[in-house]
Amino acid sequence: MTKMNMIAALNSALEHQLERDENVVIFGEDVGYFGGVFRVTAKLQDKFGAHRVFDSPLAEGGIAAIAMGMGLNGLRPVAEIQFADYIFPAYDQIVNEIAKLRHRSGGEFTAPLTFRTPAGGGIKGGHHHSQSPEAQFTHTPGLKVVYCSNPYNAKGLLTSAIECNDPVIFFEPKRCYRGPFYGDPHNVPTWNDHPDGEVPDDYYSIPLEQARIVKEGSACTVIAWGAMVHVSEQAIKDSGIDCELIDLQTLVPWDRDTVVNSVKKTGRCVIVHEAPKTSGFGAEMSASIQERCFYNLEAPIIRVTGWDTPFPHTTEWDYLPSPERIAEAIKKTQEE
Amino acid sequence: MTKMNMIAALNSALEHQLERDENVVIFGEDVGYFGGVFRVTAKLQDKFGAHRVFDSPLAEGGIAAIAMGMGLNGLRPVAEIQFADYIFPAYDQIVNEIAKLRHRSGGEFTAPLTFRTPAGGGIKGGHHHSQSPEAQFTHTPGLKVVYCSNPYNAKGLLTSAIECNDPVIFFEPKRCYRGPFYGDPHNVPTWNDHPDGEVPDDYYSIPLEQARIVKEGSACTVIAWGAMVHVSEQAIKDSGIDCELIDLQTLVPWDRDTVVNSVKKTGRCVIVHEAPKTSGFGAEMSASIQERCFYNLEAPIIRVTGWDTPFPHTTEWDYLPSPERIAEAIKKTQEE
Amino acid sequence: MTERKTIATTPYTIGVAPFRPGDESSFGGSFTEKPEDLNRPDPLKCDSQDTVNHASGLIRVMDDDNKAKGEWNPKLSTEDMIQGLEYMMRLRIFDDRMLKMQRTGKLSFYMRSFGEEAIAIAQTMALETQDWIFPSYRQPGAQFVRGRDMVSMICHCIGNTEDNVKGRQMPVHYTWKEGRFISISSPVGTQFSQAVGVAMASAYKGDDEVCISWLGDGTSAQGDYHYALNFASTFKPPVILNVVNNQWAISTHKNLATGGRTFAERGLAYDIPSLRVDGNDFLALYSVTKWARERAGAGLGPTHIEVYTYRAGAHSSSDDPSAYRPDNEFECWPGGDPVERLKLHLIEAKLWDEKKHAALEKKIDDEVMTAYKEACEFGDLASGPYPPASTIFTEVYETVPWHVQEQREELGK
Amino acid sequence: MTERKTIATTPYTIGVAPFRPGDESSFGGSFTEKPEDLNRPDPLKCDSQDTVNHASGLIRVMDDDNKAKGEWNPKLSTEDMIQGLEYMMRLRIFDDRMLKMQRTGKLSFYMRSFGEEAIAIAQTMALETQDWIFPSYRQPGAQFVRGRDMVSMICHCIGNTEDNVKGRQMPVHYTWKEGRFISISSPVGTQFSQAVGVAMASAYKGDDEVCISWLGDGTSAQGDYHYALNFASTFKPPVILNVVNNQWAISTHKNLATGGRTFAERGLAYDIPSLRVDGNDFLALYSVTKWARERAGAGLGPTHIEVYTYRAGAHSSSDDPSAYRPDNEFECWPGGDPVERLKLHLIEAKLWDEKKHAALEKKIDDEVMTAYKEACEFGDLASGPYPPASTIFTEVYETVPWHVQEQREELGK
Ligand SMILES: Cc1ncc(C[n+]2csc(CCOP(=O)(O)OP(=O)(O)O)c2C)c(N)n1
Ligand SMILES: Cc1ncc(C[n+]2csc(CCOP(=O)(O)OP(=O)(O)O)c2C)c(N)n1
Ligand SMILES: [Mg+2]
Ligand SMILES: [Mg+2]
Repeated sequence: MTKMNMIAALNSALEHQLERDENVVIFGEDVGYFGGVFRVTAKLQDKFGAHRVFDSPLAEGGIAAIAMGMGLNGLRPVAEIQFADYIFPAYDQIVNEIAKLRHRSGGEFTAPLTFRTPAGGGIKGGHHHSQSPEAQFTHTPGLKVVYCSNPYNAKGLLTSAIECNDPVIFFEPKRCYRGPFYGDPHNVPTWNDHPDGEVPDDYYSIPLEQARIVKEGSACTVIAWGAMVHVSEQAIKDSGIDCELIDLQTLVPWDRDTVVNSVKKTGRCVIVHEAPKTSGFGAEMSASIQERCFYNLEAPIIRVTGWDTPFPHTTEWDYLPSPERIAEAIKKTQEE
Repeated sequence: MTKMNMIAALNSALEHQLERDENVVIFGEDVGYFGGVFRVTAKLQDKFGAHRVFDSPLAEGGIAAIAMGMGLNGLRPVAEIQFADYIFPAYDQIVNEIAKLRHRSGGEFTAPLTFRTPAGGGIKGGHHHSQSPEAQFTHTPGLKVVYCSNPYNAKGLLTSAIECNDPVIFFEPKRCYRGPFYGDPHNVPTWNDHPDGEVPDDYYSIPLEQARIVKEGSACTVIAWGAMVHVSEQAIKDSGIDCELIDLQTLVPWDRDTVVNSVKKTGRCVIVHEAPKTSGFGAEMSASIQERCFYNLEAPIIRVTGWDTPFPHTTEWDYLPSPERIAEAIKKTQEE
Repeated sequence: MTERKTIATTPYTIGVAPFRPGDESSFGGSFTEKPEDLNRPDPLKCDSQDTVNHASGLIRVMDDDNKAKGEWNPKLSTEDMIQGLEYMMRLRIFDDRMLKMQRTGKLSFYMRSFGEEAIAIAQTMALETQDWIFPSYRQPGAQFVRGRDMVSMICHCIGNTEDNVKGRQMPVHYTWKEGRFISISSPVGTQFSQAVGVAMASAYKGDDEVCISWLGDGTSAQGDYHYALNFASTFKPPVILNVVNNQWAISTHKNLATGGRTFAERGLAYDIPSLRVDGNDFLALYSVTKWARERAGAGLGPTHIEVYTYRAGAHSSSDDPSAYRPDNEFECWPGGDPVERLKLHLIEAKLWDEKKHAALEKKIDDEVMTAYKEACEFGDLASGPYPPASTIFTEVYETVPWHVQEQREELGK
Repeated sequence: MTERKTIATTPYTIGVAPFRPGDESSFGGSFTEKPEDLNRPDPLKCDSQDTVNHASGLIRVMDDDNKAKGEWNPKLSTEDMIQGLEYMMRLRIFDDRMLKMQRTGKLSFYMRSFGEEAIAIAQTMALETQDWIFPSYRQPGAQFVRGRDMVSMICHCIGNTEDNVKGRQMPVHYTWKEGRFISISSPVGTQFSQAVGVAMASAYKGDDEVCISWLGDGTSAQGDYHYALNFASTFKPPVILNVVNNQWAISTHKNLATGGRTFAERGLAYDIPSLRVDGNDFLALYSVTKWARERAGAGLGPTHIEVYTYRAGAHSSSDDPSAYRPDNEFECWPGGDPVERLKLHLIEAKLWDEKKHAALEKKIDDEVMTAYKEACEFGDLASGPYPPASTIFTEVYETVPWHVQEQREELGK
């Protein structure tokens, strides 16, 4: 066990994979010599050589394409997209090509690969360094979608993502790279004092179909992923209501049993995400839960999300779901 | 009034716009000399000249980019994406650039433009000539998303889309170009015998925030768009249940009052779309209706959709929502 | 290099096809470029600047009199040439049969290689069997070279129970791992940049494998074209990147799709050796591909090739080109018919004759018919059987996840 | 043209920066290319093939002795040169002040044009006032030329109540319609292809307007670069497309990002006249841009320009280049410092002196400080006031739709 922040934990997962499987290669913009603008790949080129960890040209579409080519010819590429906002030039390669390769070739070809990408707000990144585009990948069959929230699950989930024989889009909440985020920009804790900052040095993995119950409770189920897990934790504390908090971890395929059992138990549900509300993954969760738990629901399922607007710069704290907004939603579920 | 199929109706809308506004220009792959692979722009180059209706290089990303450039410099481009499946190379330009231009420039620049694109299945198009990617645009603030279903609304809605000062993604159900589709591939009616095949020759428009009540009813609200409107109509007939059928027409922003009032009245709701279920626009509709109508709902809202798989070729009739599947869902809402 | 024709220069330039329906097509009879024009640089010493003339000129071997000439003459064995001729004849006969099947409702759709038969066939023959083929929809011919069974190909096109793609994709979207023929996808151009990754993986593993890919003149406008060239330029893996310039992208003539000079020249600025070759000249195609293979195999990286040809048929079974070009235009194409040219070359060298040709044609035709009938036993489009509906749900992921399983149960098939 | 340095050729080639921390940088003192090397073709008669040498060479005007020489000498008036010098000094002083503000927490982020001041300034001065500027984040200097008030620029960078972008975008993402300076967006390269559309619209309306755009050496790997070149090649609208090759894309040296030769040469195969120019030579930049403007204004279409320069500072306030390159590398750059070079040129021509220079520097410094203080009156990052939260919800659409309105009410601000 070592105290690690999320960057170190991700780096450790990558290092283990490079050691264990010689078919793992890592590339992306600035990930080689420099070790990535967020330093997640730091020192890996030194340790494993420039043929295994290298800088790529500045072209996300090209990065995705060569990843697919490598994947179908036996490698297991792990590509970094520098910011999730910049994954869209690769969108065609991901949704039309990579996602469908196994199916369209009758199982003859597969592309086991992982795209890691820092996502989400809270770093004054404005329109294009703050988006959380997970929903835009959950609609495409063939992709798995993962969103880590702390050093411990970051390492375990990334390990599983790389080992998975399906393509995985792996989101990292950049606001939580160095510490959890409780919704207060002036409170900047580190992972040092957080139990999930204790990370085994050794190899381990966390299955991709498992949600994590962060805290058990009986009055309301709160479902979140990424940085919003911590904000929701704070909100639950603030609300004084005995909520069950679920960190979804894997969005596709999500953990049906954990979620459905919880909502059946509590009868109430709040879903929290950073991305805009309309067609965010909260919509899918809400619709699915409603289909499965209709007769258990005591109150409307509420979504607390980013607004249906571009992500702002100066006023980002008015955009991101705050502990107050979440707590209010929780209280609202208790009204009837 | 003239009998028109959807192709003729769209062509008529384009012709009126070219006549009324000299800033309207039309381009895309094969739309100029040839008039489009589906003939929607037939004869327009002849009538208006090659500077107003022209063939573009085969690059959807470039098409979107020049459309934005033209839009912000005073033109009103209408670009065709040959199949909706091929809009993804343009995805970055659309969601990161075009959608955010007005907001990010403090209102100084805007890009009034329309992307028309044939979408949906039923023509044995397999993975990449059948997709219906509307949901992937509804998550992006700044875009309006429209889906026509018949010649009359195709013309009226396209007129509004072109005149709109916001960017519009305009989906055309290609299976319905020449006739309505009732879910039976062996029954190939034309628009000739359909009331919505009666189209005024003159200019008219249909506002973008209006849904259309295709048929009033009291037992269940069925919401659909595109080709699924007709399949749902058939399903309602087959079910023998007095449903209210709503053709959503505009998905963003959707017509809250029409939808909410209907579900409040019927207490039951089925949503039908072709795209995969997970994170389809049905999820948003279901979540939103649940939030707004929770205390009126007598049964779970059911989604009848394409499966969470790539769109198949040989077995497409097992993929597309069929009248049977929809009728069964309607019946299920009546069970309690 | 031919001049671009335009119809307007204001407000902006609009290109136009050289000829439109009603016009008399004419390309001046024969190519101005001759087989002797261009030298063959040493593939192991050549760099991009040594190919400047090869990128703007036209590499030919068979002259207008069908004799093989010049440094690029690959001096193929008679056996190989007859083999190549047979593959091309087979592809043409196969295509014609399939198109007929489509016309009679036995297939949903079809795309022929008509007029372009030499390309995938000569190029694949110039490669090693371990090399990867990453085709667009216009190179199914490579499969004949690699020995794929026609029954299996037809089953795919029908989408019946023996289709190895399991009815999931449209006809002509072949996949054949055994032959290292990578699954064809409809979005154009995507394979071109992926091919660079395939080649990088081969190099990474230390295998002597090359990857070859193709895209069309129209498709070269896609970002994937630039990604392919620039990633190949950066990492120099063993990849052969071909632009098949057949003049047309559906109805869009290349004059409307770029103001550029030759497509081959684009490779030079990326420091990739770049060649332009007569795509209807079997021997020239074989020769340039061998040259590129030699470079790639020696660790010298990519070659960019423009294959200069003409799309003799309709774009696909959904297309009717008489709406946008003169009907007989292919007959005027200076490159002629690739099958006919190789045939005449062999006949003039007294290695072949009309009788043998007719006999071979008949034999192939019978084989195709036999294969067709055999394939139909596994189902035809009109009456089935088809792959079961359960194939919708499998192989989306390695294992079927719960939500897909639920949906399968909902369908109940 | 400098050779590409690589560290490995197997399994694939991996480029490397010429120098890394710890190395002694050295670029051989001065450019081997001289101002007299290249002729200035008649802009109204020149086609792409007449620029082959200009695309591989380097257009210079100021020689190593700071004298203006050769055919490309624009023979600028003293007034214009001093004006140019002043703009460049202003940009540098402004940048330094803003970076200090960022360091003391007054701005969230900043990006300087350090070492590249000549580019947007000389190029914008060579244009007409009705021309469109479509910048990346490294060309804010164009705003000085067009007369934008510094207070307004600083208000944007702070994101305070007078920010015309209303606090919505990060600092340096200027927009200024009055100055025909189009909104800057973070995704790199997207503006390059959009600029072609802007130019097509100008042409369509029959207006004598040109659009100029820039992207970086790194960014030229994006699909948008190819779209821009190919659409410009096809439609030939009045657009000037610049690749600013400042050697670096954050930590990635151009040797790692392409194996290509010069960036300018890429334009030739698209049949676009292409020039390579010393980006630290104010006079040369002015001259090539005038040349391109003349062509565009005459309806002759696009010009492609590689601006050869060096990113003297960190990529942005978030970057520390000492991790990936030697600290003093800029000092060895053969192109020198663009501000210093124009200053020395003027001094040697006896049109300027150190005293005047110091006085001007002082004057600008005061103006910047005054502007800065004035801007802070509308709010600073630390203490506000900021644009109201309601600005989140407006201008997403032309009118606020019901769902956004509901959300605004939910926020209650
Ligand atoms: C991304 C994408 N856009 C559009 C299409 C539709 N389409 C299919 S083939 C084609 C023309 C391709 O022309 P070219 O590249 O010259 O190849 P050719 O058909 O001549 O072999 C088009 C536009 C597509 N398949 N994919
Ligand atoms: C599409 C996209 N991908 C990645 C980034 C992150 N990024 C910002 S600037 C930059 C480097 C750009 O280098 P270059 O084009 O050479 O321009 P320079 O900074 O040198 O002016 C990168 C990778 C981005 N902004 N947009
Ligand atoms: Mg073609
Ligand atoms: Mg740079």
